[in-house]
Amino acid sequence: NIFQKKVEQRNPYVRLVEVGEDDTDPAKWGRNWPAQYDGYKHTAIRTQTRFGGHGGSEALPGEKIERDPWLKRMFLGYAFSIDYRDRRGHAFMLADQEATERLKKPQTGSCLHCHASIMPLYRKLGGGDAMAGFKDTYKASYQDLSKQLHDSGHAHPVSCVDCHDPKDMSLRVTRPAFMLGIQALAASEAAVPALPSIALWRAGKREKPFDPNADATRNELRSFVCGQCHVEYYCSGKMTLTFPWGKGLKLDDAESFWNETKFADGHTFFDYEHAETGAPILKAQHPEFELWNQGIHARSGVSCADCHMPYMREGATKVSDHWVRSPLLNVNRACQSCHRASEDEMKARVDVIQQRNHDLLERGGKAIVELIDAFLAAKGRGAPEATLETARQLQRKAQWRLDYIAAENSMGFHAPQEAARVLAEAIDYARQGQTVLLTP
Amino acid sequence: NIFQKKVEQRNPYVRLVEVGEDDTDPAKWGRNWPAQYDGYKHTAIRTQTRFGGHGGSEALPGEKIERDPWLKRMFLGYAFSIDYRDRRGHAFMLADQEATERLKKPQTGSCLHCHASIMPLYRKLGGGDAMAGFKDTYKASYQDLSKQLHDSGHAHPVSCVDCHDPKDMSLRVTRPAFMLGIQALAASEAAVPALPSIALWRAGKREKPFDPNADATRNELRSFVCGQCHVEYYCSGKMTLTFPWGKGLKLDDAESFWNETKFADGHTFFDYEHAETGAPILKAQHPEFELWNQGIHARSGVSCADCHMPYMREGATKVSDHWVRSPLLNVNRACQSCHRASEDEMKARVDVIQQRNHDLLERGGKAIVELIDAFLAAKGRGAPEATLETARQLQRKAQWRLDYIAAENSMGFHAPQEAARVLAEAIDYARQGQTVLLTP
Amino acid sequence: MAARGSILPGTRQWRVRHGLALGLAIGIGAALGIGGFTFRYAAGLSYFSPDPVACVNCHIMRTQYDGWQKASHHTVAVCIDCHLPHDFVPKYLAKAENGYRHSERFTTGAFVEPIRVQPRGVAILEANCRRCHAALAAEISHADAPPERELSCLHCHFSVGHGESARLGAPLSKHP
Ligand code: HEC
Ligand code: HEC
Ligand code: HEC
Ligand code: HEC
Ligand code: HEC
Ligand code: HEC
Ligand code: HEC
Ligand code: HEC
Ligand code: HEC
Ligand code: HEC
Ligand code: HEC
Ligand code: HEC
Ligand code: HEC
Ligand code: HEC
Ligand SMILES: [Ca+2]
Ligand SMILES: [Ca+2]
Repeated sequence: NIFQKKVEQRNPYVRLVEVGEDDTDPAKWGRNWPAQYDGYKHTAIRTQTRFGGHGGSEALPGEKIERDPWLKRMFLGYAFSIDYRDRRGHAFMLADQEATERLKKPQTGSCLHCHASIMPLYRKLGGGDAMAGFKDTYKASYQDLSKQLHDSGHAHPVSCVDCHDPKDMSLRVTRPAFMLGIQALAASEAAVPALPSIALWRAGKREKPFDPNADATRNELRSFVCGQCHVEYYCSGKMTLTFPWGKGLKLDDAESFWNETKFADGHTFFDYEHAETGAPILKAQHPEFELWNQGIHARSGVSCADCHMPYMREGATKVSDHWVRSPLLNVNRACQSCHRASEDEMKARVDVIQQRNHDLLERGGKAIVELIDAFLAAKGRGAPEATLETARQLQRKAQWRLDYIAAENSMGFHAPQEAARVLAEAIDYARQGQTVLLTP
Repeated sequence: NIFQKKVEQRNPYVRLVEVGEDDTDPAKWGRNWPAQYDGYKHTAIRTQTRFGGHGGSEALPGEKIERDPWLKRMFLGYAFSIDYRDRRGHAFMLADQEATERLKKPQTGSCLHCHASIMPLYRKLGGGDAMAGFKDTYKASYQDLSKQLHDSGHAHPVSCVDCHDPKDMSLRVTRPAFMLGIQALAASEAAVPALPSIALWRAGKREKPFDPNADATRNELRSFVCGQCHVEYYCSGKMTLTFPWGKGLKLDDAESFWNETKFADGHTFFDYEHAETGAPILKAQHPEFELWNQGIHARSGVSCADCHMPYMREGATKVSDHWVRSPLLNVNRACQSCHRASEDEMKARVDVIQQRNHDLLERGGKAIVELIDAFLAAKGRGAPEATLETARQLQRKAQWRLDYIAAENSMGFHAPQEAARVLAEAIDYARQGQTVLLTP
Repeated sequence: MAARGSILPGTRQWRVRHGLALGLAIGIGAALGIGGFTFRYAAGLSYFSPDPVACVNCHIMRTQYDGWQKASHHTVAVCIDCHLPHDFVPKYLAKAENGYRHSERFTTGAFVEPIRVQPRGVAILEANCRRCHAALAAEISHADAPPERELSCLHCHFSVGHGESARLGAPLSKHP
């Protein structure tokens, strides 16, 4: 494609060492691109903002389920009720995964998709075909695949090769689950105001499925590379790691996608049965990419990298800050590049947005706990199964919404009004569940 | 003040006729400023957008309470349940007030504060002191004051003199209720990020109360002139017309202001008793100024006039479009000087915001109706008075919030996240009321 | 935001203030021993040229230069038309002062990016808008009104010079 060519023509970088698809060790790339490598290494530094970065110690991020007991209550019956902590920098992603108590429950090999530089291993497993290799990893145990990863010498967190084409350093996506997800999205009718290249592809011949590396704009790739991991997913033993985008990127689209998904055994999709109520719960995970898509920034063509990897000056040239972190640690470059307001004003705007979102989250937490209590009481009173079942379905809808915004990591910033709408629905369904249970 | 002098020196306008404080007829001003007068006259033209302007006929705007039955249900026991229509252009404000069926119930003279060019009458009633004249109008009947207005020859809708100083045409506010409201706000501790001149006044000597006409910036006056009327108010027979700003401009601030207000008879403030439940309801009216204050545009110094009276080229010069109306009828001038996105894209952004807000409103309407039904059922079952009273208080909180956003005329646009937060709380309280009533 | 309350170029206070600024600047410069040097070689001279290319002698002016070429005014106004006072004396002073400050900052790297136009820079801009658009702005702008009673042209037209702000050149979807 033309873009590739252009890049090859200029290929602006003097290389001291050649790098290739199997070079997962960032240190090697660092010899060619020291500025970016330095930034990358900084992701090991502890950072914290009011809602971002991580509390807790240098050694171990704070325990979310201790801080917000209603989270733990929601997760009873699932590994997340054992251990669920603040995220931190990319440098820790593999170590933190290996350290989580959630591994005490059986977990699948799919987990590594987003926590390690795993492409070489996928190729090996698929006999050269990464997609094939990936598809079956859900059958392997986490421990098994993790061992193979370490043995193969590719046990690194996300690395240069995961986002860059070693040929010319152009951006590219590599993750199979993202490929399948974005293709399903493109093939659907869902509106994608923030992703012009998909609209373009739809208008075209549609001979080949949508290929982000060929069809997407550079600006879109500045978000797609993050969308490889910062998304809602299914990742367990019953089927391949899946991003639920086949009906669109909105919360409601993902919900109907899951509702219409059946397991091999014909049972309707669910992540776990709630320990106290037996409700078939949908677990939501970090839907940053999806929520961002509902916001004004996405519509305006503002990418993840614009805020989380803003340009910085290195001598005469500009480089992207590879210290991926909260933009609030970096407001002048992350925001003032586009906004004319002062740094304090920009911080205040974020704080107002996050405070409102936090208040609604707490309100939702209260509602969901009262729903579960009401369920136990009703069951105690021997309420009819039909009543209990209606309540379970409402709990599923409520928790899905509440968890969605709780798991999303911007405390509502990525799309303030949409996040508030989702929380309003969460509260409504939780309270409706209570009334159902109380109605004689 | 210096500014006045300066202005007199230059007085940029050639005048064909002199205009003064008692010239309430816009036609006379129109001879000096034909462009603005033409715009003003256009407010008699029927306009409609998806949520703005008015449905219904040329003759009579659509009946809101027919379109949304839950509105009527909320208002049972109050005049708004008799007749409550879409608003329309400024040219109609006096005629529409005189035509409303709400006048079948006794209404006070205060009503005219925002529907007529009333300052000369206030001065007459106060023996030269408009504030004094205004303060007692709540004791007069609407019919009585309306007659005096017509007899005095000042029966015009809002007119030039209400927003402009005839000396030099500079902007100024004239409405007593606004003066009292904004002074109480300034005197409070409430944060006012969108009103820098109040922060400045607070930092100063505070010898004289905050005076918008002397202390406010021109940019603030571009919103204050609208804030004279597009605000939440109390306007009935028990006390002077009041804007509840003494604790701040947020919904919560106004609520505690009303909750701490006592009538002469010592009773806690309320607008009406709900016919079916007897709940002491707070009625919310068009809080455009207050909601705008919570939004990002206000924080960014974007004024009402920027969007509702954008500049237009008039021959060799620019004038403010005095055809005050929905900016969606005028996107290129109202939005695109600041936003470089296409007209369709800007309209789509508004539509997404308004659709989300509308969905939440409908959701809230359903909740409030179910609360009232639950109340009647519980009462039928002979539920204890304590239970009913708790439910009434929750209905008061829920309706206040739901009505606040329903009565606000931008369908959430002026502050999307804040509007969604308020609706989420409305839904929560309505559902809580149900659970209280259902709990044996 | 309220219209910025800075001194309008051309007024007596302005000349005084900037006379001092210049004196001070040269003083420090001499002390640092770099001022004169860089001012002459790096760029100082270019300040006396109306050619936009003179401004991009400094790579850090590149984004603005690129932006300017895409924005509405590139056919009708060059950098100094907007960024330097029109009447001679203040223009001379501003050039010397800016040229000195920019050179000095550039050499020492003592400036924060993204570069933001300073309040005085804004006042100069505003005056220049009004200079060219006097007739058009007549009814809405009153040159002798105190700042808090003025309305900033940039409040609505901040993009006329350089299009949508992208001060560090982050690629927006419009320029992929
Ligand atoms: C317009 C700027 C902007 C864009 C675009 C943006 N973000 Fe954010 N992001 C933020 C802000 C602000 C926060 C809140 C940071 C905080 O609370 O400290 C945040 C928070 C986050 C966090 C949590 C950060 C932490 O320190 O805990 C993650 C993860 C994240 N964003 C990922 C993404 C992804 C992935 C995308 C693109 C799909 C994206 N963001 C797009 C501004 C942005
Ligand atoms: C291969 C998967 C993967 C990709 C690709 C990825 N991330 Fe992450 N990201 C993670 C994981 C896993 C964590 C949490 C690490 C931990 O907590 O140990 C994380 C953490 C973060 C954080 C929190 C950092 C902190 O200090 O708290 C931010 C912000 C973030 N990512 C943004 C981005 C952005 C922006 C992109 C794209 C430019 C991106 N990520 C690409 C997996 C990924
Ligand atoms: C689709 C990508 C993806 C998959 C699959 C994935 N993760 Fe993550 N994981 C992330 C991202 C992104 C973060 C950082 C954001 C956050 O913490 O919410 C993260 C954070 C974490 C963290 C640190 C925060 C916490 O939750 O305590 C742990 C531990 C973790 N993942 C373990 C796992 C395990 C175990 C699995 C498999 C069951 C898994 N991950 C599967 C993307 C993924
Ligand atoms: C999570 C994704 C991600 C990872 C991992 C990553 N980069 Fe980048 N990199 C980006 C993005 C996004 C850009 C901006 C590209 C653009 O705008 O065209 C970028 C840009 C670059 C550029 C172009 C110049 C610049 O700074 O904009 C170089 C060189 C580069 N990265 C090197 C590296 C190296 C070396 C590593 C490993 C140490 C690395 N990158 C790891 C996402 C990543
Ligand atoms: C590359 C450009 C760009 C960057 C970088 C950027 N923004 Fe924006 N921002 C926009 C655009 C465009 C809009 C939409 C409104 C408009 O058209 O001006 C917007 C809107 C907003 C809004 C109002 C919408 C809302 O969601 O409430 C806030 C608040 C905001 N930005 C804050 C930030 C913060 C904080 C950062 C940094 C973390 C940031 N922006 C970074 C371009 C940007
Ligand atoms: C940033 C632009 C903007 C600002 C600033 C703004 N508005 Fe609006 N306003 C809108 C939009 C957009 C709508 C929705 C119009 C529609 O639905 O047709 C609206 C709707 C309205 C309506 C209903 C209009 C109709 O046609 O029914 C009123 C009344 C109103 N605004 C008053 C105000 C007041 C008073 C202020 C200042 C306190 C203000 N607005 C500030 C953009 C703005
Ligand atoms: C003296 C009171 C008063 C003032 C001052 C005032 N308004 Fe109004 N406005 C009204 C009334 C009353 C109506 C409804 C008229 C009707 O429905 O008959 C109205 C209607 C409107 C509408 C709806 C028009 C339509 O076509 O549906 C908009 C928009 C509006 N006003 C905006 C503004 C703005 C902006 C300002 C300030 C520049 C302002 N108003 C100043 C009282 C006022
Ligand atoms: C503080 C200012 C203010 C006061 C006091 C006020 N109004 Fe209004 N009125 C408005 C504004 C602004 C609108 C347009 C916005 C809207 O319709 O929501 C309006 C609209 C109306 C309308 C047209 C839409 C509708 O509600 O059917 C009628 C009729 C009306 N008012 C009657 C009255 C009556 C009767 C009173 C006294 C009880 C009154 N007004 C007191 C400001 C005021
Ligand atoms: C509140 C917003 C606002 C402010 C402040 C403002 N303008 Fe404008 N300006 C506009 C709008 C809207 C238009 C488009 C008018 C039209 O299309 O009829 C415009 C148009 C113009 C035009 C083009 C006229 C034409 O059609 O050729 C010029 C030149 C201009 N403005 C100069 C200025 C100057 C100089 C100032 C400061 C004295 C200024 N503007 C202040 C909003 C503003
Ligand atoms: C509801 C308030 C309101 C009413 C009523 C009103 N104006 Fe204005 N007028 C404004 C605002 C706001 C501006 C912009 C002032 C500024 O920014 O300095 C303005 C500006 C003006 C200007 C200055 C030039 C311009 O167009 O910006 C003139 C002259 C003017 N109006 C004349 C009139 C005349 C004549 C009438 C009656 C037919 C009238 N106005 C009625 C609000 C109003
Ligand atoms: C005088 C300038 C100005 C005008 C006129 C203006 N805006 Fe804005 N708008 C802004 C600013 C400033 C922001 C805040 C984000 C930023 O800093 O860019 C913003 C933010 C927004 C946002 C994102 C925040 C949100 O509430 O979701 C939307 C949407 C928006 N504007 C739409 C509009 C529409 C529609 C109109 C016309 C009816 C309009 N704007 C008129 C300056 C303006
Ligand atoms: C038509 C008038 C105009 C012209 C010509 C113009 N500029 Fe600007 N310039 C502006 C405005 C307006 C701003 C303020 C932008 C803002 O505040 O968002 C600005 C800002 C700047 C800034 C500060 C960065 C910022 O965004 O605050 C620099 C540096 C700059 N201009 C350099 C130049 C150079 C170099 C040229 C010639 C290539 C040039 N300008 C031509 C109007 C102009
Ligand atoms: C010697 C290198 C250099 C040259 C040549 C140069 N600039 Fe700058 N410019 C800078 C630096 C460095 C800054 C940041 C200064 C600061 O932050 O105080 C700057 C800042 C600016 C600003 C914003 C800060 C302010 O003072 O308002 C404007 C506007 C600007 N330059 C315009 C120009 C114009 C116009 C020209 C050509 C006539 C030009 N520059 C030539 C180095 C240069
Ligand atoms: C050297 C003279 C000059 C200067 C300085 C200047 N302009 Fe212009 N401007 C023009 C000319 C010539 C045109 C094109 C003819 C017209 O529309 O009047 C124009 C067009 C415009 C337009 C209409 C086109 C558009 O971009 O929408 C606006 C708005 C405008 N100018 C605003 C400004 C503002 C604001 C400033 C100050 C930051 C400024 N101008 C500085 C000469 C100038
Ligand atoms: Ca999930
Ligand atoms: Ca009220």
